This record gives sequence, C-alpha cells and structure tokens, in this order.
Amino acid sequence: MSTFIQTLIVGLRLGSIYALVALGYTMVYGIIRLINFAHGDFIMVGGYTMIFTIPLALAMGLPAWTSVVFAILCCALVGMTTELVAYRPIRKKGTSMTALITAIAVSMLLENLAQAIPAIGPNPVVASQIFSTGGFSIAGVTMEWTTVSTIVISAVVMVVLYQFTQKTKLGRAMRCVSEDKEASILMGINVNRTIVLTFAIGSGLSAVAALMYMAQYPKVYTTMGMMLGLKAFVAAVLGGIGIIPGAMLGGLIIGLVESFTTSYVSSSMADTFVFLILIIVLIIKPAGILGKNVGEKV
Amino acid sequence: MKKKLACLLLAACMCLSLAACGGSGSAASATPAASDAAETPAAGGEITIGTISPNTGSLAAYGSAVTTAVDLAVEEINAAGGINGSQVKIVNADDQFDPTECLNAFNSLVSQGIGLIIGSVTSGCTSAITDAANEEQVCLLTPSATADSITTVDDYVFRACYADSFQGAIAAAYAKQSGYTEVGVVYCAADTYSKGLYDSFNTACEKYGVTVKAVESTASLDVQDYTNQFASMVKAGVEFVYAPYYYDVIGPYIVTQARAAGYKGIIMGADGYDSTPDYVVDGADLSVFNDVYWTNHYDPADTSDKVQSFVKAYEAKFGATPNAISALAYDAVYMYKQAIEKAASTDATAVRDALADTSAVYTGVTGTFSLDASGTPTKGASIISFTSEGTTVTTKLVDVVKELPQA
Amino acid sequence: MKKRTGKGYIINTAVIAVIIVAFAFIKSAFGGNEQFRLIIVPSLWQCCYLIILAASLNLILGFLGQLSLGHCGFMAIGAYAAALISLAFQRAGVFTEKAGPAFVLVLIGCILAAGILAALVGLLVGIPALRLKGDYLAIITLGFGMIIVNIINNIPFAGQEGLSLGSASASLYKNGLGFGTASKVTYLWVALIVTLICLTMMFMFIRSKYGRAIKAIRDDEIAASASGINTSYYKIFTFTFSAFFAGIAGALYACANATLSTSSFAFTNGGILNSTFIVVMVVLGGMGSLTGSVVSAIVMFFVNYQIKNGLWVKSLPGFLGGIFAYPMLVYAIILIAVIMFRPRGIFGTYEFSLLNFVRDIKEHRAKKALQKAGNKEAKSND
Amino acid sequence: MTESKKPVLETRNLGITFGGLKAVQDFNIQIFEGELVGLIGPNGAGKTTVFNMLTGVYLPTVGSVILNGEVLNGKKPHQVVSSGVARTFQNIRLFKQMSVIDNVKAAITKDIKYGMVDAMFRTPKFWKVEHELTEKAMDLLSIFKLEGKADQLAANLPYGQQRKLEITRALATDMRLLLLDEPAAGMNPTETAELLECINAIRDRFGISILLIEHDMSLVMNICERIQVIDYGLTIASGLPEEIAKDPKVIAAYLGE
Repeated sequence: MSTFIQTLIVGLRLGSIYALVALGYTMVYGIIRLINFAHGDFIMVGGYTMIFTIPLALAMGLPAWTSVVFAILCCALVGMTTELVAYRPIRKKGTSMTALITAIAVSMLLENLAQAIPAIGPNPVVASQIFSTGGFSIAGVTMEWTTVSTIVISAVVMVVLYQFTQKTKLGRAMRCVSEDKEASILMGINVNRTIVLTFAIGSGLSAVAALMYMAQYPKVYTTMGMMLGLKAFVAAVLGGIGIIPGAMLGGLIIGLVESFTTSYVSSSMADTFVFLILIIVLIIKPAGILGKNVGEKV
Repeated sequence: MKKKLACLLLAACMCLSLAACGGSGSAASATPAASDAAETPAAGGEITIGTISPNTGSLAAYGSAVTTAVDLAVEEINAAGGINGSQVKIVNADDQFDPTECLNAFNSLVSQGIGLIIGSVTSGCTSAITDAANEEQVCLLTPSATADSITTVDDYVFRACYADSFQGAIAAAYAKQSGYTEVGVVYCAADTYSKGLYDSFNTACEKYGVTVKAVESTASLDVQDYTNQFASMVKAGVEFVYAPYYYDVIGPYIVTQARAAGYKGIIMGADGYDSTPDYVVDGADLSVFNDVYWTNHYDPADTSDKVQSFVKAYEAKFGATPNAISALAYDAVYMYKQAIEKAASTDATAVRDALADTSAVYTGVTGTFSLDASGTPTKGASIISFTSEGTTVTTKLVDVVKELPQA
Repeated sequence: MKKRTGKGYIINTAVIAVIIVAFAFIKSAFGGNEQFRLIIVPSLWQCCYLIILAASLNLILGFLGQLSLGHCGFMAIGAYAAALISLAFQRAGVFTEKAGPAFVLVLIGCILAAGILAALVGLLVGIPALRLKGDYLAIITLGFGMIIVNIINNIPFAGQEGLSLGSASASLYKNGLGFGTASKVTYLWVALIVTLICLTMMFMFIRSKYGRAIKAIRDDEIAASASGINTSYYKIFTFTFSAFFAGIAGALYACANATLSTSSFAFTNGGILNSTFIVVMVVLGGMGSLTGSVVSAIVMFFVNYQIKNGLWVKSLPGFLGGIFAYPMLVYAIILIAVIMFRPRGIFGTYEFSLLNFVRDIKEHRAKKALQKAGNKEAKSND
Repeated sequence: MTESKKPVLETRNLGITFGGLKAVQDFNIQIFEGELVGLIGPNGAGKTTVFNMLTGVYLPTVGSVILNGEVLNGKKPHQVVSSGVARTFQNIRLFKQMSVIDNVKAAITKDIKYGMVDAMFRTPKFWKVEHELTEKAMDLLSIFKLEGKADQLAANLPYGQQRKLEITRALATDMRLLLLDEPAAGMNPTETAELLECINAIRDRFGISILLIEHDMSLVMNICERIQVIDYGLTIASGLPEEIAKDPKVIAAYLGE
C-alpha cells in the first residue's frame, strides 16, 4: 500500500510540473497553431535567470522564490523576441511545417547560445534551496508541501488562464485570433499584438514552471528543457492541445503513467510507456482526450 | 530558369569555397605531418602528442578537465627541458562525445603524422578507436575509459585508470567486508559507464557470495526522479545500494530523494561521484550525504607531495580543484614521457613496446603503479565517503584498496 | 521524347562509367596515401549514409509533405539488424575474415535485410501514425523514434554496449561487418554503389506515378483524394519506402563505425547524426529536391568535419574561433535565415539532370556562337 | 429527358447533422444520363455539404447515395472517384507546386497498369503507359486550350485557367458524373459565357451527367435542364428552370422575405 501511495505521490509531483509546462504550450498552440519547440528552452532561460538572481533577491532580504519575478520578465522578453524575430516573419511566408522547423531551430539556437555564454557554459548548475522542506504524511509516506503547492499553482494557473480567455477583452481577442485570423483583423483586433502578448504570457508561465521544477529537481543545465518540454508537449497533446483544462489533465496522466510504469512494470521503459500512451490516445481520439474532432473545411 | 541557374551557381560556389578551405586545411596539415613523422627526437626538436576529448556536447566538462590537465603537465615538462631535450606540443581534437566524431578526430590526428595519442575520455568513444589504433599502429593511451574491453594483450591501447571490473569488484568487496550479504542496484540502462559498472559489480557479488536482491534502472541520464527506484530498495529490505551515476545526478537528485523515500542504508558509487560536493543544494539539509561511499582514482586531500604539488599547481593555474579525470590525464602525459625516455624514440611502435613492459613502474598523482599485460594499471582504489554536518559536504578517505580480496 | 530518354540513359551510364574508372584510377594511385586512407575514404563513407538518410527523409518531408521527427529510429534498426545478422553469419561460420565472395554476399545480404527490417517497422509505425497529420504526426513519429531507441537499449543482445556482452567493445571491428581503415578503402565501392542505387531508386520513385501521387497529396490532400488517389495507401507506402532507405543507411553506418551506441540515433545530440539534424539537412537543401539533399548532406558533413578537425579553424581570430566552437549555434542561425528567405530550401524543387545540363551547355554555346557570328557580321558590314 | 431511363445518381433522404445542427435534411435528387442539373440556393444553404456527402468527404448521418445502383455511403473519396464521380472545389484546389500536365496525369489513376518494379527498372511497360498518359493528358488539356501551358507550374496560371485546369483534372478521372462547385465564381461575364459553353461541349463529348452548384440563379437558368433549390438544408423547389423562376418559395428565399 505504501508503495502505491509513494508511486502516486511521485506521479503527482512529476505530473504537476508537466501540467504547468503544458499550460504554456497549449496557450501558444491554441492561438497560432504552432508547436513551440522552444518552450522547453524558455524553462531553461527561466532556470538560469533564477540561478543568477536568487543571490540578488536574498541580498535584498527577500525570500529566494521572489527571483521568479525576474525570471518571468526575462522569459517573457525572450518569448516575445522569438515571436518577433523568428516566428512572425516565417508565419507570413511559410507553411505550418516551416514554422515547426523554425521552432526546432530556435530551440537549437537557445540551447547552444546558452552554452556559448561563458557564465553558463555546458556544465550543469545546482540551485540552492528555494522552499523550506517539510510535508505531511499519508500511510507513512511524506507528501511534500512543494508538491502540494505545485499542484495548487497549476490548478490556479489553469483556472485563471481559463477565466482570462473567457472573460477579459484580451482573452476574447486571443480566442478570436485562434478561430480566424483574417476575420479578427476585420473585427478591429490587433492580431500581431495579441500574438505577442500570448507569447509573453506563455513564456512567463514557463518561468513559473521553472521555479516549481527547480524547487523539486534543483539541477539546471542547457538542455534541461528538451525532455521536459517534450513530455509536457506530449501531455498537452494528450489532453487536447489548445484546451486549457486538457493540459492539466494530460500533465497529470503523463506523470502518473511514468511513475507507475517505473514502479510496477519496468523502470527503464518508462519513456516508452509515456509515448505509447500518447500514440494510443491519438489513434483512438486524434484530437486528444478533451479535444473535439474538427474536420478540415472543404 | 534564371533562378535555377542562380541556385546552382550558389551551390557550386559554396562547394568550391568549402573545398578550397578544406584543401588548404588538409594541405596545411599534411606538410608538417610528413616531416614530423620522419623526424627523430633530436635535442631541440618537437614531440607532438594528440589528445581527443569531448570539448563540446553534453560531457564538455570532462573535455576541459583533460585539456587543462594536459596543458599543465606539458607546461611543466617543457619548462623542465622537455622530453629527451625535445619540447612537447599538443594537438587537440574534439569528439563531441560521439563515436563517429571520435573516429574522425582520430583519423585526422593520425593523418597529421601523430603517433602518440591521449584519449578519449569515455568508454563509448574510446572503444570506437581502439581497433583503428591497432590497425594504424598508433599508441593510444586513454586517461579514463574504464570499460574492460578497451585494452587487450598485444595491442597499442593502454590506459591510466583501472578497469570497470576492478572498480565494480572493489565495491562488491567493500559490501562484503562491511557485512552486507544482500544488496541492491540502481543504474542507468542507456549509459555505457553505468551499465558496465553494474555488470562488473554483479559478477563480483556472485564471486563474493553477496546476493543482488533488487535491481532497478533508469531509461536515460535525463531522468530526474529516483524516488520509486529507492522505494523498491526499501521494500526489498536492502541496506546497501550500488548506484553508478555521475556527480550531476548524485548531488541534486539521488541522495536526497533516496533518503526522502525512506532509504537509510549505504549508497555506494564509483569515480563518477567525483565533484559531487560542488553539485549539492545549498541551504538544504545535507546530512543526507552521510553514508555515501565511492571509489576513486585519487583523493585531492591526499597529503602526499605528488598529489599536493599537482593540486596546488592546478589550482594556481585554473582556479579550481582538479577532479580525477584531470589527475588521470596529467598522469597519462607523464606515462608517455617515461615511455619515450625509455624507448629513446617517438616512434609509436617503440613507445608501445616501452609501455607494454610490465616491469616499468610509474609514479603519478593517482598512485604508484605498473601496467598489466593488457595495458591496464594495477593500482589501488581509494574508497572515499562523504561526510556532512548538515550545511556542507566534505570528502573523507576511508580506505585505499591495493588489490582485490580473495573470494 | 523517346529519343531523349534513350539519350539520357546513355549519358548517365557513360558518366557513371567515367566516374567509376576515374575512381578506380584514383584508388590505385592514392590507395597508400595517408590523406586518402584516413580522411577522404572515411569521409566518403559518412557522406554516403548521410546522403541516403537525407534523401530518404526528403521523400517524406519534401515530396509527401509530412514532418517525421523519428527518422533516425529506422536508421538504428538498420544498423543493429545488419550488425547482428553479420555476427550471426560469422558465428555460423559462413565467413571468417572480411574478404572473399562469401563475405561480400553476407555484406550485401545484411544491407538488404537491414533495409527490409526497417521498412517492416516503418510499415508498422506508418499504419497508425499516418492517420494523423501535421504537428500530430511530427510528435507521434518523434515518440516512435524514442520508443525504438529505448527498446533497442533494453534488448539484452543489442543494447547500449555495442553488441558485445557486458562491455563497450568495438566488437564489429573483429567480427561482423565493421570496417577498419584498410577495409573501408577495399569496400568503398560497396558504399558508393549502394548509395548510387538508392539515389537512383528514389529518383525513379519520384518520376513515376508514385511521385506524382505523393506530390499531389503534399499540395492538397483533399483534392488528391477527390482525384482518385488513395491517399492513405500512398502515404504509408512512401513512409515504408523511406524507412527502407533509412535502414540501408543504418547498415552503412554500422560498417563505417564498427561500434554502435543508441545515443547516436537520438532525437537530438551533440553531433550531426540525429533526427533533428537530418531534418535540418533536408530543409536547407530544399524540400522536394533530392539534389538539394545530396548537396546539403555533403556540405553539412564537410562543414562539420572542418569545424571539428580543420586546422584553419584553430587559426581563426578569437571571435570567429569562438563562434566555431559552437557549430550547432551557427547551423541554427543558418537554418532560420534560410527558412526566412527561401522557405522551400536553397535548391527549392530543382533537380540536377545530366541530360538537361548538357542541353543547357549546348544552348549556351549555340547562343554564344550566334552572338559571335552576329558580331562578325556587324564588323564586316562596317 | 425521358423518365423511363435509370438515374445515374440517386439520393434517398440524405441528411447530415453537425453537433445538433441539421445542415442538410431529406435531400433527394435524381440525375439521369447526359443531364445537366443545377443545385442552387443562397449562401450557407448546404450546397457544398451535399457535394461533400456525395463524394465521401462527409459521412451522411441518414439516407443513402446510389450511383448506378451501387451504394456509395461509407466509401472513401478515392473510392467514390473510381466509381465514377468527380468534382471540383469552390475555392480552387490545384496541386500548385506541380506542372499543369502533372496535375492532370496525377488524376489518371485508372489506366496505370505498372507497379513498383516497372517504375524502378523503367521497363518498356512503364514507358508505354507513361506515354499514353501524356498523350491522354495533352488531349484533355486541349479541351480548354491549356496544352501550351503544360509545363508551367499550376500556381502560375491565371485564375480563369486554374478553374479550367481543375475541371480538366476532374475529367481525367474517367467519371460518369461531374460535380462542379461554383465553377464561374470570380469570373467576368465573358469568361463565364465561355466556360458555360465549354461545359456543354464536355457533356456532349463525353456523354456524362453534370451536377452544378451555383448561387447566382440567372446563370444556371440558361444551361441547366433541371434545377433543385435548397435553403437551410431543405429542398424548397425542384423542376424546370422556368418553373423555378416563378416559384414563390425560391423568390422568397433569394430575396430574404
């Protein structure tokens, strides 16, 4: 029984991180239908920003986690720059495939640019303690407060994002753009500005994800976003990409699948099962668990 | 049509310019190479040693460990008058931690007429070039590739470190000696180093009558959660777990998570644990690092002159404590020096014969040793433990094992 | 029309014959040369499998218009299959050393078997995967690529250690089909001919009803099915066909590298052999141009090789040298620039054809001659 | 047309629902050999949806499509084509990065009798079939006088010729029933007149039936033998052009009363 609970907790811990990252993916994909492969690398940017600013925050007498503010700013800036410099010009010219390849190129660029910066370099860095440890015990297994707060933050972010897209003016504009770009222009929506703001929000979220990730898995390195981003993306697709609650659901499922295969099936095949779940879901329900099947307009 | 022609022209230009670059590159490399090879080590001449290391890619840290230590050793040798009066020159090549690139780097060095090569760092890359070294009759001395199959009798491949089978067996022997009859293993299935150590540990356990009761693995080195694996160890009731991973996994992830999962026993590792104290979470409760043991090639805290002068010189030059790979690379340069002096020649075959002499004794930072028939040093392993009072982690030399105990 | 095809055969055959003769001559003349043995021949081997890999991915990416991010998975299957089969043959005593007709037969058999096995897996992957398209297909192929590598890692007789039990030995050097430097020179013809055959097959495929059908699917899948093209059949067929060549590239890789490690077939890694980078090659060369893929594979290999091993790079001034220390950074910037300015790649859909090349030259000469005559006339008129 | 003939295409109570919305209901139509039927209705009436159901793009929720006695429901679009129904699209869908002649050749799928082996080894059979294909394609292109542009990229054709190429491509499938979705959209009156003439010529030459969608009523009046009008997914009238022109329901639908 305790093994089961332990596995469940690990699954939730991983899943909540995946969910948080997946929310950013889904946000951007929902608006411009682009798998932003660089999203994982935004997490790396956020991670390094915090590594550099935590001492600053501590020096100012603030708790370590406040450095996330800098990270949010930095990530949003990187996200907006990426959109302005790389994605926008290509969206005008190319197909969705060239856009996807650009996203891969941006991801490569960020990873290697980080390595080329002397202060970062190829070596991993370990963050200092961000939250104090502690937790409560279920059936003899400790559930850490950090895990709980990650889940809570993911849920809050999910609700806020959902309300934001439903209720606010900018959110409505985002939904319009995702439905029909040309029509949005006609309705007086500044499409480019909306997309840039979406990127800012999505990338800012990746900084929050970076904070929660680092609180539990304190290693920061230049390629950290690759597998994390990939799994989070899988989570977003699994839940139904573009659908905000879907990202949360998908993230938790992926985390739980990973944890339970490690414990009960084969620890070295966990990734296989994660992708297998994705493949099975996509084949049964091509738009994801919460997604609606939309045929191409003829 | 115009566009097409323009395209073709552009491509042609690109190819031509590249060919020109390449041509000049290889031509430039060819001329000194040919003359180099023919040269006998007359006083005042130059001895060229090639090094292959992963300067870019995910193990770039090891690359810089090797290049810095080799630079230090060469600087010392040249300042002291060189080898047989000849100055030493280093030509470095990058293998990107990729076997294909490693072979390319090797071929490139050989084509420059270099017959003495130090490299590569990892077992995976080195095994891609061992047979090429034999075929080309080029001396290959790897500082740190520990896989058993790297060196064989009658070949051109040697190393400065001990092999996996020794390192794994030391750990198994230590388990037995400490009174554990049931042990567990957590290893990475996708990593040559980790898998190799697991295999040798497993074999040695059988020999020493220790039962490997639980085995868990991870699919890649990118895995960040090891809680379930150690929870299984707790469930299996083992109190000694062999976890051959690298420092960047041990420090931030494994030890903390293992303790959090309720595992209180011993965690044992290998030379990959080197530098762990630089990779722990500041501000966390570091007392979890007690009861973590590992085998290493040397201990930087060793008080012997040899070690201390190396550590001091390295710290003065690069501002960091040298890790075991640096120490091994440093020793590798001196092994070549001794062999060249003995052979009185830089000819690869002569140096090979000198290195193959099992009676030669090398005194290096990583101990005093001679090579066995296959070309692997017979030297002791330091068993080191981490100790922590809660806020910092320090290393402590537990034992130096000269040879494996009998079963 | 018919006359032109006949002419095309003659010209192509003649050129290939000339190249072979020239090559045989170069080999006999420079066979002992260090540069040739250690630099040129291994480079050619690597170019060969990169060319096949890039061209075969172009079938999916450029001609079928679907993004596959797991191409190296099929290559991995080819590499391990060829290696294991060759080892089995050696254990069975079919050949003892890397020479003689028996070995050549085994070698060719292994290459073929590698292709067929990869094609089979391609078929198995393609049937479910190709029900999806666009981003979903990209992510699902990526997933399959990872699963393939993960499974190989966990197969006891293959795995991370490069096929020998318990250690990372270069087992294919001594046994099986791994080639050392000398045998790479001896069997260079195998690599070249296999590459030539593969490229020819792909060209033939493109210039037939299959090529027309998949290009139609690329341009408009709905219109293609409304024109009577069985889209799912052609998609799966092309995917399988492409996986076949990726498998063959894998077999050549096993020959050229003699050690196998699954990290070489990952989604990304430090080197240039990974699923992402093959996509980069195809995009740079031109989506829809096999010529582009060939040129781009060669150029990319060459640039990467020069950056790693070229002495001129080390003599570059600080700043430039610093950039070249991170070649992947340079490639990423080039890739973004190319997509921005030439979204379909440098070559676009241009295909090099000897026949047209000769015709173009002739036309050009005729024009020049005409001009000359015109000039003369003008002069004589004065 | 005599009513004793068997219809080429017949639908029975065809209907489709999109998430509760009944896009088309109880759609019944009969098209006889050599007939040119018009399907008209205001924008959003469900005309294209009918086409999509007829060609297998959408699966009808209820009812059936019968072509020469064979039920087409559940067949994939390419299977519908091989049964003898071809179509064009409202917003032109050409294979833009392919040459004009390849656009046509790609659609000739029935006559290709060579396989992979022939393609790889360029057997005489391959060349024979390919030459026949080229000839046939050129022949078809000449109907709309496009043979001079055979080697151009389809994307580079002017708008009017793209429409014509799309019809040519549909003809290449060897169909018995041609569905044209607003073929005259975006054309000026002269081009339209020319196009309509061509449509008539095609019908006479190949002896096929044609179902034509158009929302401009005056245009169809001239060439269609029969007209069916739908609005909000329901058939509101069907009959001869003159009857339709007078039908109060049709007038109401068009004038929005």
